[in-house]
Amino acid sequence: MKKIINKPENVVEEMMQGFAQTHDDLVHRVGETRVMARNYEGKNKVGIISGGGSGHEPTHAGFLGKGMLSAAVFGDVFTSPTPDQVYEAIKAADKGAGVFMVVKNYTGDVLNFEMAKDMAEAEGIEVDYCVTNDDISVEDSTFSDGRRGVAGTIYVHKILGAMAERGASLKDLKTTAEKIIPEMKTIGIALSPATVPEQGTPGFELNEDEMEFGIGIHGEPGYERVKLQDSKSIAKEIYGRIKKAYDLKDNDEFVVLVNGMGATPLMEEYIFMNDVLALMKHDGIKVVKKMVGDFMTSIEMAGLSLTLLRLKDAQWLKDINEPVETPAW
Amino acid sequence: MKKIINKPENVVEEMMQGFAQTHDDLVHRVGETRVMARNYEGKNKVGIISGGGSGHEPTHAGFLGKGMLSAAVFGDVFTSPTPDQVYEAIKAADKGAGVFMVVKNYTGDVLNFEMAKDMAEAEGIEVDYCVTNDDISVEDSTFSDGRRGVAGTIYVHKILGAMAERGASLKDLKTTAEKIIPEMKTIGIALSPATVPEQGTPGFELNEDEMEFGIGIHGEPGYERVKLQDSKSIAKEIYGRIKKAYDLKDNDEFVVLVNGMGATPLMEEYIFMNDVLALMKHDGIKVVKKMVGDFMTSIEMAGLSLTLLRLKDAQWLKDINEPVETPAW
Amino acid sequence: MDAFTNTIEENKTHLSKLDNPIGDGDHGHNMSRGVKAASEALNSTPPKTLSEVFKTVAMSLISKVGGAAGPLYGTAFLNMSKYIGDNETLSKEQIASMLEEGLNGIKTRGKATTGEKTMIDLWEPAVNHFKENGTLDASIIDDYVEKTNPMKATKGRAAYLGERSIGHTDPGATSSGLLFKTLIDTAGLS
Amino acid sequence: MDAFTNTIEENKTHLSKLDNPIGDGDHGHNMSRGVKAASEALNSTPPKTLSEVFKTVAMSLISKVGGAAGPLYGTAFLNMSKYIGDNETLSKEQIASMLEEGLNGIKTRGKATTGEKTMIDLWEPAVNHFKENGTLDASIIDDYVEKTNPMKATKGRAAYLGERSIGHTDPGATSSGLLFKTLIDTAGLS
Ligand SMILES: Nc1ncnc2c1ncn2[C@@H]1O[C@H](COP(=O)(O)OP(=O)(O)O)[C@@H](O)[C@H]1O
Ligand SMILES: Nc1ncnc2c1ncn2[C@@H]1O[C@H](COP(=O)(O)OP(=O)(O)O)[C@@H](O)[C@H]1O
Ligand SMILES: [Mg+2]
Ligand SMILES: [Mg+2]
Ligand SMILES: [Mg+2]
Ligand SMILES: [Mg+2]
Repeated sequence: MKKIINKPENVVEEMMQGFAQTHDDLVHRVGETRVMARNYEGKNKVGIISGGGSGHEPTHAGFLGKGMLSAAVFGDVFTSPTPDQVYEAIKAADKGAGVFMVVKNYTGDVLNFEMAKDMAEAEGIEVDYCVTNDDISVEDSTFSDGRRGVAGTIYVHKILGAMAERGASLKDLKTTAEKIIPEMKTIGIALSPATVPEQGTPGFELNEDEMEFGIGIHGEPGYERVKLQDSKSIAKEIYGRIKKAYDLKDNDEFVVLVNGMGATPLMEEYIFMNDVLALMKHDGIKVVKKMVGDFMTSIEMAGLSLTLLRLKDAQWLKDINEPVETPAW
Repeated sequence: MKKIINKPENVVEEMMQGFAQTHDDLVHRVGETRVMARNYEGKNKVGIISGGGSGHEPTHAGFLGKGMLSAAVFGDVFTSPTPDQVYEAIKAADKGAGVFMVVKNYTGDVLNFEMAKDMAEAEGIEVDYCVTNDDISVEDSTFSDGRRGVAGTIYVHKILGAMAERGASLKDLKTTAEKIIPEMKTIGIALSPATVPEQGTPGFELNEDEMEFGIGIHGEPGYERVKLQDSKSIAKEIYGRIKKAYDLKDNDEFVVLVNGMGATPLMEEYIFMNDVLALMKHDGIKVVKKMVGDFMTSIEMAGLSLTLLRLKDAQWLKDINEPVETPAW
Repeated sequence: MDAFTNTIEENKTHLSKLDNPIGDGDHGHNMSRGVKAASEALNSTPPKTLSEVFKTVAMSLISKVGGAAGPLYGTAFLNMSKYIGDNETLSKEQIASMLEEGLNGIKTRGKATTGEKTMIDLWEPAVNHFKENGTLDASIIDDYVEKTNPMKATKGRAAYLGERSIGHTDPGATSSGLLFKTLIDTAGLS
Repeated sequence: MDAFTNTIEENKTHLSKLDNPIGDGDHGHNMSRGVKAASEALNSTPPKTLSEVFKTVAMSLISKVGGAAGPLYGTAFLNMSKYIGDNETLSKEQIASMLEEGLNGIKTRGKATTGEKTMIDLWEPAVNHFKENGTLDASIIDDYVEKTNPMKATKGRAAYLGERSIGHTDPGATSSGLLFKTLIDTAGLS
């Protein structure tokens, strides 16, 4: 394991301290908890919280600030945060209009956030939530836990954040979240694995000439392992699958996100975006917003994910483009 | 070589296409040249250009936009751009008040930018320039080419960009650049090498348990190769050297930048920042601004650099904090 | 509890390794954090009643394990604590009912049932066997743990793998097996 | 020029490898881009005069090589083109003076002199030897190239290494050696 860290068991604590100091103009840590909150108060506005395992930086705390998240909970690396910590985040985010939780669909996240909701409601704080599940590389099925929540989640943060800032209610947020979630679809790929510091060995192995399609942001196995392909072929494969997952209409408009997994240089991300846009142009699909960068990472995994978001509502694009004051949007 | 690319010889071309499309709200490519220019016109303002080899993304084009750079030249990966391309950038940036070039101190960059300056002056465009040399891991000497220009360069872009936006003259920019440059000092480290796509093999080799101090952003060898150290020890070593390179005064104020080399996760960058800030606090040194992220990378090198900028002029901090409209600041 | 903590510590790497092919490789570390915290809590301010012991363990697991296992084990211990109430000793029948309450907590919290390749596939047959026979032994437990190997996961992180989860032993069932083996050794389940 | 292009192509990897320990490992690729472009330019619209040939090569090198080598080689060829002027054939003395003009271009552009472990350490002794003796051969060239090995670099990327640049042969001197060897074979420098 080759990392610039001190003790593996302290990475989350030290990262939080570094983060809080670096961005002290925008955020602060809540006491000694695993919670980071924005400095902007947002009085009488619904607070939006998010969180999950650490290792996905800049998600989640990078999106704290005016117009986006109110508080973020840091779990251990790749491990859902505990209910007491989520509850702290709820308390920090509550400014009198209730708290909305954006949860990614992992059993652990869902269970821990639900328990925290129970705790908060027992104290009279109104809480509602949504569960994102944009990773279509995993089959969706009512008999299972369904699909994973991955990079598309940042759009839920962004759109709901803009709405909350304008004074939307808990119920408005819930309604919109449930409209956005089915419209976003993501597939990720990996060229090399990440290592959880406390574990010390890579979460999976890939040969020098191999890559994997459909990998999860915690290194969960994907749907196919193949010889390394070029960018155009990768774009064809994952954009092709995502496209098929939509029931496309003529005037559909899309947001496209190429998200780096942590160790992939921007050079490769832009080349890949270029290939995706060529395919979409060829298909006559309208793209109204493109984003490239590291938003939802998997520590030092090499790879990327492609997210499409179909804009069912013209307001969504406006909300995505609305200026915010955050460390990482 | 494990990269998400198509043909190695096309990486710069395809990256430029991807970049131009992704950020078409802010930038455009100048014809079929290796030049990207901002959409914002900045009429009658001095244009600022920068450039160099590719592979340092988001530098340079990521800093195009209102309040920062006017045009950026893309050389081949790790190779200075040619004079004709720099000349194209000068022409694109010239809005009637002359063009200022921010050049990093590499023989190739200096020679090619100087030739372009000759070409532009022959056409009646006023051009001046500065050469950044913040990498103190290399000895400075009047008998040699001196020190390399690395991550600190972004502050020259930022401060001069704010000044130009306010209407500063070529001469003002030159004067300020020459005041800033001696105040910024950087040292980089590497845990693993980068591979230039056209070359196909890593620029250097490091064993599984080794790291290198003082590495350059093109993989130029550093000053010492050691067994991998923990973040605190690395911070002590490079911050210690940087501190010694200043003649510290009591009321000195600093900007601190922890810059990732491309493959290093934000988790490690924040942990490292935390260790640096602890040392500075212990030394009683005032830090007025902290930045963490990937600003001046070395393709997929794992590692980071630490830059300190001493604020000799209170205006510099204001100019650094001045809002801009760019893809990456 | 100290015995369980030791067992988990000994098997920490093994449990995380089991979690690698079908999960995210943290189950051993998650459990380790939880049981160490529980042991510490019990040793620093020893609770007065048996019910309190279970509650302390529950709270430590809930607030330290994280992941899916934390809320599930936590809810199990919380339910068992509630069942114990004022009792300081339990008959075999009461132990059986207590474990059943724990199992119910897991099922309700995780919205899962048997055959989904989770810890439930250890808890349910183990509790049933104990209820019917009044005994349990390590080889029976190992047997139940192994039975998760050919199952296809439909709950938890392993469910994302579908068919490919087959042929891997479930880490949560394995750690639950360790819990039951500790109970056999220390709480007279044999 | 085609001969030089072939030589560079054959030695591309070798040149870039030389550039690895003391530079950034691109010298072979840089040169390759330049000479291929020069060959193409010469073949697509063959220049009418010798001076034009050198100018075309210069412009191709300047606009295709990049790095430090581009402006240096480019300036050398530009200066040589100027020296040639209207001449279509050159005497040995004129060739010597032409090469000297090229060398001066490199020195002015790069602000360097002999002993700094650059291409100048090939050009200067090679030009002098030719001037004095009217001949040159491959083994003398190899000798000059090798002499850069123990030098300490004070110019170019290798200068950042200081003492540690010692013991590596300079890539720019090596590619210049290839140029001179091509001239020996094709332009009668022998
Ligand atoms: N819905 C569920 N019901 C019961 N047990 C579950 C459920 N989901 C997961 N589990 C158990 O949790 C174990 C994984 O725990 P752990 O690795 O600590 O959490 P995570 O999957 O969040 O990393 C699985 O092996 C399985 O036994
Ligand atoms: N100031 C200089 N004067 C003469 N030659 C130089 C100078 N600087 C560098 N060189 C030559 O350029 C060569 C490196 O060229 P190249 O690798 O193409 O450029 P870069 O160093 O920009 O990557 C060196 O080996 C050296 O011979
Ligand atoms: Mg986990
Ligand atoms: Mg170079
Ligand atoms: Mg797990
Ligand atoms: Mg070179």
